Amino acid sequence: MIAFWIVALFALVGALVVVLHRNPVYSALGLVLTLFQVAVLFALLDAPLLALLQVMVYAGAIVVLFLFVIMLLSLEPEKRLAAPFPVAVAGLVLAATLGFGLVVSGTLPLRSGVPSRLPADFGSPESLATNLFTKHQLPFELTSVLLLVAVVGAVVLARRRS
Amino acid sequence: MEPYAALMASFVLCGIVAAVMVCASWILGPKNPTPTKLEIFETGNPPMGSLRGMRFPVKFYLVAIFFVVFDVEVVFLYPWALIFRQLGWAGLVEMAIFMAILGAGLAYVWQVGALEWD
Amino acid sequence: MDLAGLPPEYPLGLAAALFAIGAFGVVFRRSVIVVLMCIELMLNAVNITFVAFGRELGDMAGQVMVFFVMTVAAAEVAVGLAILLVAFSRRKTLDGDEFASLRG
Amino acid sequence: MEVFFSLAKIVVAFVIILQLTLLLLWVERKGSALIQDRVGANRANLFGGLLPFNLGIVNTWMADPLKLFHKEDIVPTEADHFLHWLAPFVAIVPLFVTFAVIPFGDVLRVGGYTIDLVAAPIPASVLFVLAMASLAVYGVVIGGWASNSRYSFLGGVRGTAQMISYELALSLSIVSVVLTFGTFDLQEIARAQGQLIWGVIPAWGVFYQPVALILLFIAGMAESKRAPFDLPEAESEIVAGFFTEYSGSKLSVFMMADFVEIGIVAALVTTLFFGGWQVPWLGREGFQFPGGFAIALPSLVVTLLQFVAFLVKLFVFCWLQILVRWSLPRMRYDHLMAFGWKRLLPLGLVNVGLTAVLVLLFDGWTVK
Repeated sequence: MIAFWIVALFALVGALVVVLHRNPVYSALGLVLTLFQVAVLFALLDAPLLALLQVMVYAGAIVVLFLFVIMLLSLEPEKRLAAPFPVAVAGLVLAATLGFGLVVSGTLPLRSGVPSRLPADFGSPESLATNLFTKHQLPFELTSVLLLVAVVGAVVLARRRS
Repeated sequence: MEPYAALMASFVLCGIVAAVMVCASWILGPKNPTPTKLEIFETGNPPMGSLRGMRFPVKFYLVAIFFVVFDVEVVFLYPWALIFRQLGWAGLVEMAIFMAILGAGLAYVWQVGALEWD
Repeated sequence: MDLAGLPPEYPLGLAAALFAIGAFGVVFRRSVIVVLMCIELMLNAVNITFVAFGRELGDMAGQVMVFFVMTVAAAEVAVGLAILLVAFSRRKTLDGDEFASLRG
Repeated sequence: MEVFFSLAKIVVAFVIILQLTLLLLWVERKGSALIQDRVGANRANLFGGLLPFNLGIVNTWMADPLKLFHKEDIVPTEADHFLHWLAPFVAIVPLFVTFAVIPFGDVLRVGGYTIDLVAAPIPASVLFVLAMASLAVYGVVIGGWASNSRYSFLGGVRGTAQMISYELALSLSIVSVVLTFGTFDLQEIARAQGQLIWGVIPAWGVFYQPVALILLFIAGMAESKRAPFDLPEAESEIVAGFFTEYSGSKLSVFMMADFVEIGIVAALVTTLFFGGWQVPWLGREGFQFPGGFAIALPSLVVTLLQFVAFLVKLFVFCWLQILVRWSLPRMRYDHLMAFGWKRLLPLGLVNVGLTAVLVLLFDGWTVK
């Protein structure tokens, strides 16, 4: 429980840094902090494999790409941080509504018929892998198409620029 | 002790030692800053202008983008490798299709010369 | 550290908060790159709910979905940043409002 | 008591890596001198020079770090101060932690307790090593950017591109090892290598995965940014790369990170391909030579032998990397990238496919 509160605290701090810091490099580092805490949370929630892959994919690859782009474009810290005032207020209201709604729906009693005890190997890497490769073959194969499109798209866009 | 608790303890220990090592000079060393010392090193010349505004060739971004895509591909390989014996030939075919599609991506990237660093 | 006792409400609450912060950032920030980061935040909030509910329902499909969300996030970032590079080289800015005239 | 053992293991793992780092510093200075026919470090001596010979070991063991720690800490005015401090910290912590999951022995039996000799026995330790290795990029990126200097920035960008390129080859080599052993657990992999092929040869990973060994070794050296892959810190081109603007203990932390990376690559090579702590034909009860000849040994002796074997193997592979560094010239950057993407990546993919087919065709071919 203490572990959860520490995780939650750092995750929220990281998220606020992402949203509020003027310097995009700090935003990216705040994102790393949050993502790392989410990984720890996964480990707490019986998903050890996802925790490690989260660090590898998000922290190790995606945010590195962000940092790379920020640094190579040598972006300045923004002078005008935010949208005009009404938009900011609208955003705040939207966020508050969303957050409130999600909290309410999240804390509603879950439907009955839930197994009260998890199987012993729940969340083990083996069970995740078995589920992925025996019950979700089609999404898995489609993923490769998605990645193919992404790589081709990136190349086409980047080459058009030069 | 739980393995994860041990890991956390390890993080804490390493973090403390690393912090002490990083700060050692600041604590132990002399503090005698002069304007020249605090300048950025450019082989003895006065630094010319700011770094900000310097631009880089597009190849660097492309490498990072390819890395993200192929890293995700490898991420799918780990669980597959773990239970490969249970999956048998079906698993091999499954992964072969996946790899073939991504292999086409690699071939395309190679073909258009996005991997060249002339 | 008895983690079995972590009730799902706590991670779900955290996910809601992260999602709200992310959504706020998408509306609030001008810089497109930060907006992309905020979208990552929101995706992560969704991932947390997947894992938390999957654990509560004893169903591994929740974790499998996180796998796919990660893939989609990676593809989205790759293409998104490539678009951003093109846009930056044309406009010399990353201000989202300036891209309003990009269509056509 | 359990907690005490756990903490003791963590400290042992940490002391191994700290001492290894300092020892490697000495080996590198003395070793490079040997290779280049110089004398090398020979100033500071124990007992005021009373010893007839001087290996200079005190230089690097104590004098070098102490001297660096007493230097002035300089942060350039134009640098981003917070990130300038953060970078060395971020560079070294994930690398230090990695050693917590490396098994350094089988089991230790003391007073009714059976202790698994790995500091943090998490189930997916191979992936943990990879995840931490992928975080090592941040030290380079942040250090290069925060200094706000051209040389640092160039070094940082080069370093990042290089590290992410070779990470793929590294991951693929580990995928084929996982295929062979069918587990993510380094300790289980090490234990599986205690079996014998045809009752004679120890079933070490190198006999199953020679290609993966080469991939891992090359990619690991590229990850640790050392010659022939030392472009991020190429002295003749960009001064010192991403740590140009660092001094004193922060500089020493960056240099230490390099040596810790050498240690991690050596530990991975040892654990995945050379049996980890395994001594050939040594089981928990003692030696069992092929042919029926056996020597019974007490459990404590066995554990000690295994621990020493692990350290010796670790050290041999560290030395091998230092040898390569001082033997080969630096690669050109385009060659470096082409080698990573056009040679190692396809080779890794082919190796994975081949391993999968072989595993299916001859299941007895692999350990399990």
